[in-house]
Amino acid sequence: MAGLAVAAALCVVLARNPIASILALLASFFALATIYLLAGFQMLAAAQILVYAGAIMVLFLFVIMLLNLADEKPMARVDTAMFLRRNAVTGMLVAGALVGIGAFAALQASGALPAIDPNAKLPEGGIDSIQNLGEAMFSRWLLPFEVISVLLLATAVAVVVLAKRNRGPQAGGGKGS
Amino acid sequence: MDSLTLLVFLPLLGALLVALTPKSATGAQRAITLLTMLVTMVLGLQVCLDFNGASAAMQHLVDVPWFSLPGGSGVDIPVHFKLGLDGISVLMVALTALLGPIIVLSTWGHIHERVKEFMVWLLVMQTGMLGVFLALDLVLFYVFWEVTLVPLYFMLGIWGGERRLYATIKFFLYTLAGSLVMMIGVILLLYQTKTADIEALMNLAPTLDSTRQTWIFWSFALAFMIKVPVMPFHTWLPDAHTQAPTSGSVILAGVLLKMGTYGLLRFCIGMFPGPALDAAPIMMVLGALGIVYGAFLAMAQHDIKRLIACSSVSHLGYVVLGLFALNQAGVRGSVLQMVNHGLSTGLLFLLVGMIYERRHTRMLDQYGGIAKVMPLYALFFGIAVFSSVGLPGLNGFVGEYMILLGSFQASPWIAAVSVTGVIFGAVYLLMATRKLLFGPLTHAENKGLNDINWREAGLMLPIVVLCFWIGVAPNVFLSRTDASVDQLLSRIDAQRAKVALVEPHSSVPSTAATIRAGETR
Amino acid sequence: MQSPQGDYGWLWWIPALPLLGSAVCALLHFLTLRSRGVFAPKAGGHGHGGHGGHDHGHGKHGHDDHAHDDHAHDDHEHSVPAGIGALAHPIAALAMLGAFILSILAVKDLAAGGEQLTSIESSVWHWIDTGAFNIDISIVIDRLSAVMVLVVTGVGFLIHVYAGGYMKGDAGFAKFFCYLNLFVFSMLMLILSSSLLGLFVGWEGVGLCSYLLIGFWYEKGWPAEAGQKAFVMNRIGDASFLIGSFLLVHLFGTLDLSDIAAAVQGKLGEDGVSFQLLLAGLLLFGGACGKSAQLPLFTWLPDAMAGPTPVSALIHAATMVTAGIYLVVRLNPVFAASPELMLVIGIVGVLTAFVAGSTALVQRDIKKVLAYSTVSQLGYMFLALGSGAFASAIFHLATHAFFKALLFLGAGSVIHGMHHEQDMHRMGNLRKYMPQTFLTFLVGSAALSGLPLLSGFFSKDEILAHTFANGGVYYVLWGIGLLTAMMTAFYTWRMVALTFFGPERFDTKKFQPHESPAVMTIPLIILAVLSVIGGALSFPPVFPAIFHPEFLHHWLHPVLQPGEELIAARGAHALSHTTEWALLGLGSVVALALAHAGFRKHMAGIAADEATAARSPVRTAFLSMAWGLDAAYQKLIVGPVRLVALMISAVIDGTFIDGFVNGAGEVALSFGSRMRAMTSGNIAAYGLWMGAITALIALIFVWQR
Amino acid sequence: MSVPSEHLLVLAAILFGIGVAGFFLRRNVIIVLMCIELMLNAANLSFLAASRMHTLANGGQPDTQGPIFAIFIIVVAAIEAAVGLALVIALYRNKQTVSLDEVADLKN
Amino acid sequence: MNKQVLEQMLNPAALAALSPLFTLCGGAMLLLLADILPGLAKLRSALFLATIAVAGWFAWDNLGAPAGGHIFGSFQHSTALSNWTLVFLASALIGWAVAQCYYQSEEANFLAEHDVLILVATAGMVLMAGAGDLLTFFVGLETLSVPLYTLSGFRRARRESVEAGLKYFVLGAFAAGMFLYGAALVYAATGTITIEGMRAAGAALSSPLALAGFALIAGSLFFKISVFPFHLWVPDVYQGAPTPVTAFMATGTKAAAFAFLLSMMGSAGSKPLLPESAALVFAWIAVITMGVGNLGALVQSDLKRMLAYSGIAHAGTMLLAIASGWHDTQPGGAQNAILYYMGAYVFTAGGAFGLIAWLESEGGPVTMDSIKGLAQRRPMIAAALALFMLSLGGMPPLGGFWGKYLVFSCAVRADMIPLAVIGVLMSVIALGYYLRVIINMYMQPSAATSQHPLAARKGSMLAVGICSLMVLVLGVMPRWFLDLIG
Repeated sequence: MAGLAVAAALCVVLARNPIASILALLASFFALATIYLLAGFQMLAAAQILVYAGAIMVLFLFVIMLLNLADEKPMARVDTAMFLRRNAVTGMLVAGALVGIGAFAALQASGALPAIDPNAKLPEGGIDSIQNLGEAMFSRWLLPFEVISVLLLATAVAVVVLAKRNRGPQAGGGKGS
Repeated sequence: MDSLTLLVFLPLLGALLVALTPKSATGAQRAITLLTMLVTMVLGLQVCLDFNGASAAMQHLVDVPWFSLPGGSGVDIPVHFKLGLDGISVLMVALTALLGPIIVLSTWGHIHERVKEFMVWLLVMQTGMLGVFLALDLVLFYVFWEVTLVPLYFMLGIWGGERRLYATIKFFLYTLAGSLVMMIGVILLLYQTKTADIEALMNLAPTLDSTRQTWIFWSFALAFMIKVPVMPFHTWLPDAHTQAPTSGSVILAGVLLKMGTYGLLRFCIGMFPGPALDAAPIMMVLGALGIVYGAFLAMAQHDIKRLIACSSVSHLGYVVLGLFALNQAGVRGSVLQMVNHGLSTGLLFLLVGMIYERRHTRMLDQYGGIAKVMPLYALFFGIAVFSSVGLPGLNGFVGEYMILLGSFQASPWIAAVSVTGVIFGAVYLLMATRKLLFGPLTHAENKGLNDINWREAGLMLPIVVLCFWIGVAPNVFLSRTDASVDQLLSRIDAQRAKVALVEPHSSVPSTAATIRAGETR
Repeated sequence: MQSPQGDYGWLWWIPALPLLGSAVCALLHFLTLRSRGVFAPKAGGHGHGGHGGHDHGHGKHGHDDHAHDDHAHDDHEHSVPAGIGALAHPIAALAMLGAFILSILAVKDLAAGGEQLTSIESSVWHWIDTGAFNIDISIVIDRLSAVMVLVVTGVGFLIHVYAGGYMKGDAGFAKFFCYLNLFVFSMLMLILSSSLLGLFVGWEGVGLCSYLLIGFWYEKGWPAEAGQKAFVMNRIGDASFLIGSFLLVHLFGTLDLSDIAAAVQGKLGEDGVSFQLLLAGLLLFGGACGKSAQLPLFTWLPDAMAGPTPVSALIHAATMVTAGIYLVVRLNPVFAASPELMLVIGIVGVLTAFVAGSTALVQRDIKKVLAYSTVSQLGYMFLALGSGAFASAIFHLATHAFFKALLFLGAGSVIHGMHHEQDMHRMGNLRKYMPQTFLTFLVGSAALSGLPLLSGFFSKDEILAHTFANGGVYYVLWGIGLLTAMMTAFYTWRMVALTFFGPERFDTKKFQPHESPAVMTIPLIILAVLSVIGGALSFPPVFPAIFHPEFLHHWLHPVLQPGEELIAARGAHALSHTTEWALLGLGSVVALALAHAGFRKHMAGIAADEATAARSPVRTAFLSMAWGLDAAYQKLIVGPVRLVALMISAVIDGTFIDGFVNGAGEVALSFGSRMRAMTSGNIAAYGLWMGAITALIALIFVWQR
Repeated sequence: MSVPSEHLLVLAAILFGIGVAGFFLRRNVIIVLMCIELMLNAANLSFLAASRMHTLANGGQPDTQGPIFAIFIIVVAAIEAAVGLALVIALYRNKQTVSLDEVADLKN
Repeated sequence: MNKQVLEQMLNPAALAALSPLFTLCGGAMLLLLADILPGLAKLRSALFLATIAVAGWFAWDNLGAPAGGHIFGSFQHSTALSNWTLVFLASALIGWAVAQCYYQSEEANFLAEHDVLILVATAGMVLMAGAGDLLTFFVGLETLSVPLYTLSGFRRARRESVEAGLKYFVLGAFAAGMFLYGAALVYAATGTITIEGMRAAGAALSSPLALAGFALIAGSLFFKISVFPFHLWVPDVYQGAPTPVTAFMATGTKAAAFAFLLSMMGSAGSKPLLPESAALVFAWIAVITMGVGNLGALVQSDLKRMLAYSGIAHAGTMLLAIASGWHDTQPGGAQNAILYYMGAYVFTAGGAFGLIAWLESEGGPVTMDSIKGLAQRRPMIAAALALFMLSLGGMPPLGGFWGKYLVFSCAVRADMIPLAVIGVLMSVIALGYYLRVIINMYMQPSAATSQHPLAARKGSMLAVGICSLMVLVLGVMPRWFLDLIG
């Protein structure tokens, strides 16, 4: 599964055709969802599928179609051009460095924590049982929850402001108008 | 409202008034400014006359808590609005107050456009300068110190000569660099002593760890040396002077530069006797160097204004020399010399301005034989020149003699070098005089020049009178400063004694010792 | 030393009177200018407000650009009515007369006091409180200043009177007397002040007035430069004077002259003091060299002849230039303390005398002859000082004041009569035209050349005798001195011959030389009398007592005592009467012989000069330009100083220091524009930077833990 | 099952790196946005892994901070996607391009 | 809703602490509502001002109230919070005022949305400043950012505006990603996402996992306060975004980010979360930032862009105070210094941008050339701009000076004197370009480039007036503000 996730992620980056990238991303999301599930997070796995795969990806797809960017680039072809650009190497290096640090740190992680007793079991119904999450969400994390609702509202406004077709005659230079 | 507060803020008040007048009402603006300056002058001179020279204590104290700054480890450093007058500042205040109206009168000759702004800046400047000399709180002092930058910046930049922009930026940034380094010094000092009160600092600062003291000393000294300006930091001055309008030059030469020497005396010497003693040789050498260097610079000039500017470098070299002779003769002489330089160089700039207003050139070779057509002008010019050449009977001599005497007691060899300044001073100033006043009237334009009018004569008269007065009866002025200066020096002597105790071998460098050292050489 | 009896506050009036006079004259001057409408607003451009005299041009002398004659166009330019300014002359003269009378009264009191009354002193003026000590000034008349004050006020008065005639019609008539009075004031401060610094006030004051008066006719430019030169060269001396005074302060803790003089004796014991005294004396002597035109600083005096002739007479012959001698005599113990210093003074003196004398031999300008002769005579005085004969120096000072003033005024009268011709080669046979001037001039020359029984004879021979008496090296000095005496006689009578005898060498049709008015001749006559009898001040010791031999010496004794004791301590040396007589004889013979030679040689006219010039052009040139000292200074000092000044202002200041300042700004700018490249506008690049540095920070954190 | 949580963290690190790399390398705005989503997912994964780790560490007592944060992240991801795409549309209307290379009029 | 929640919600301290936040959110929704309902559109300004006023009043009321009230620790009422809130409100007010009659054509139709977004963003700032845990902070961050992305691209008909929005968004999202990943690592290491929790974590804090996490978090914060090299977006975005937004963004965002950075540093004595080694790193970043900012500004000709660079430099200066936090002997010294600095900066920069917005109505961007001789054309505007320039340059007796003084005294107290000296010398360079503005306004002949006469702008006039006044008051009467924060 991990392998699949990584491979898919790589495809996202490498694919030449945006559509291909989207599909690859979709794949890696599914893979991740599976990993969540196996790791004992049913609720999150579900959310992952619903929100990401269901909503976000569709949104992307929609936009690409709208702007008909999906021109006839062959689906399965690696975009090599990007490696020839300036900064490409540095980019790889930096990314690598981040990965390295992250990984190195990760492998050291358990050192900082109390030793895991082997016979400790994950709770039934996962760590993120609706029960637990609900309680947490509506007590301890109430405030962020409230505020993010406001944020969602604002986002709606924002998107309207940005993407709405211009009213009025003196529309500034938009193709769509 | 107590006299000093009034004294400081009266000009600001006037500035507001002027600002309220309509742009076109130049007459009203001038009148208001002149009136304000006159009242300020009366007030200022009044305060200085009431000053009791016998006591070294601060007088006419004003002390209002202002606010407080975090001083580390939870302690708050109270910052006060504290003003006071003592023997070190009294002459400076008098000078500043006196020059005010004179400068205003002089502007009628050369400030014709944007009068309003100029008058406002003039008045703000006055507040700033008086504040610097009267402030008894380090933070307050620093605020006034920097406030004085802005008005002059505008005066130079708006009403200056052809290269005014370069000159004004240079002046501003150069001096600012110095004062910002000083700010770090101020912060450090405040943080170390937990007080901003200058009187308290006089006693606390010397108790700090000596290397700390040295650092703070130099951070202050740098700012003041740039302002004075002492030799290697002087290059902004000729540009500023040359480009500034007459009144700007007068302020600059008359008062602004004195802020530097005043600071050296009040802070560097007054607060840090130890480092001051260590630095004395360096500073004296710089002073002597400045004297000779400035003189040579002046000799090479063809632009009369620039020449006088360079002569300022030379003359202020004397002041620094005397201050760091760290003995009575030297310091007293310097205090007096500050005034003298303000008067005679100020007078010179006024005179140059007047001829410039008539001929619109500063080049010496454009003149010659002016004395023929402007005899009165020639008279004033002669007096100014000889007072800055240091002719006995005029003010310049008294200061120079005391300074040289003092520096001789401190170090005969440096004094010997500095004395050459007496010669070079005569060389370049007489050269300028000759090229300007004497010789045949070659240039036709000069034949039509009008002699100075009543206004011009009137505004120079007080200065001339003072030149003679100081020259003949300097004690009238010295006596007001003595007590404070002696107090300062007693602290220095105490430090000397301490040093002598610490390492008995390096005994106090008495004059006798140095002279004997001289013999062996 | 406060006087034991009565308060002499009124002594202040002696200098005060001339000061007042000068103030009044100044006022008159400006009133005159006002009446001429100088202050009337001029219609810009070329308007000529009133100073009309200026433009009717340079008359017949327009053509000749003979440098020395440059200052010879005066009354042609300035023949303008003095108007109210005419009052200046009587006022100034009266001020002088008052001063003269007052000083006579003072001296009478002093003399009445006898030996015990060393000095009478006025109330004290507390001038400068330096903290360490106070500089107080009072007017003191002791026996030395008595002599000086009489000479200054007396001769000064005569010259004032004379000047009224000479300067008639000059545009700056009132101004002239203003300066002249101011000068007398300073001179009186110089000689009457009780403190070294007070003396310095006068010292600088006379310098100033000399500067102003030399440059009196500044429109010509050249006089102004001469004045500047004089002032600057004096300043060189003053600088060393100042250091000397500091040393004295350091040694004695006071600047009071009498206190110092009294203290020297006691101080000598301490270690290092003798050296410091030598140093102080040397430095003060440096000052004296400047003021009294001694080697190496004498070159300003000949140029000073640019000033009006009365000025040359008063300042550059009779009074100011003798200030140096006065200073040395005043502080005689300081100098007497070290024999080396005395020797130095003597050598400088005699060399100056010789150089100047030899230069005078070949001058054509009558005033130049007198100028160099003055320098030479001053050299004599220093020779006297150097050989410890302080009294003789003062003696020669006095007599020289008489006859040199006389000669200058006579020359002035000649120049006046010749319509400002100064070149002796353009004169001749003037005795026919101006008899009084001729006679008085003759007397003066006789005195100068030391013909027997005239004042110059006694003073000069006294000096030579004392030099001779010192023995050792001083024999050489004496030899040179004698040589100089010969030259003096020679050039003096050459001058007389060329001026008053031989054929007229000027166009008698163009103008007739005329005798000067009485206002000018009367002072001449008085001075002539003085030059004849001046010798009476101090006859040689060999004279019978009836003549009060060495009267001046006895009179000055209280002042000179400390110095003379010091010298005597090193072994006294008196001359036997026979040697005295021998020297007197020698002196008179030599003088007579060379006077005759010089006269004979030039009776005929300028042929002799031309012959000499032809025979040895190099030597003549060399001498006529005063051994080329001036040129040397130009090349070796003035030039380099100019160069250094230019170098400093252009290279060090302009390029180096200021370059650094401006460089800072430019560096900042260039960095700024480099920085622009970083904000390329490219999002990925921005992100890259962010990622990279974040990674770096992370690395540092993990590394440093 | 006994996949040690550290490995999940490493996986997350790798995903994050890929995302970052993509961000640096790609020029197509939309794909760049996707890469950002990838980064967010990496964050998600590590949150969950950590939560699991801690749950195990304190004996099965569930640690909900991780999942909660993850949920919030998902929401925010949606929000950003929306806004981002809106901007992309606006951009496309102006310049008819979605290539970041051409979004560099403002510079220096 | 269980009992615990209720008492948490309804305890007065918590209500007090939250009241400004809620007011802002509420105000935003009302505004939205009013825009939709017919006839209420006129109330827009009134509603906005009312919201700000009420929020401000609440904040003012909380001033000096002891730290305490909180919701499950996710939102703390620290002593400084109310000050910060006031700063945010001021910046919002200025931004809003400047925006009035700034937009022409169709943009003007979205003014209601514009105001809503400003309010929401302000709410986000408040949340960031008060956040007690990473999650809440993150939500606040997004609540701030999303509206700002939008506002930057608000003039969607203009390329530069959209480009600004996109740039800001893409990089902002990237930064957010970094933050989240960092947060995750910290959480993984310490097992908590609350700041108290982390403080308690002890040894875990120095585990590489936590350190890497903190580095990432710091990076994302640096992006918001725009210090080197996270500053690169700033000039582009500030220049491209509508000037009122720039005014808001330049002041508010920085303030919010600094507020949280400070609470991570730990106010009043408690030791910072970030490792010791951060002190030096931050200090150097600070100094480099000052250099980059000032040198960059020195060569700009567009005033907005110049101010953007100068803003970077100021951020660097403030970061110096943070960096000195490890060794500062004055408890909360950095907090006070930065608060004062920010307070002054909000009014100075806000005012300056306000003036630029005003001048833009002459047509075309405001450049060094276009302001030549302004003192003759518009003396008052020139005077105000000169005032702001001098205050930005830190000339006494103006607000900027005391900020500078306080910050550098932090550095001095922390024995970072060499850095302090470099810093002050940098501000000499800074005056180089501030003075250039004054020179061009006062000392250059007028360049009559103005196509249109300067439009009367009540909003800008109001904003500028308030700002000039505050700059002076802060300068002459530092006590008032120092007492508020002390």
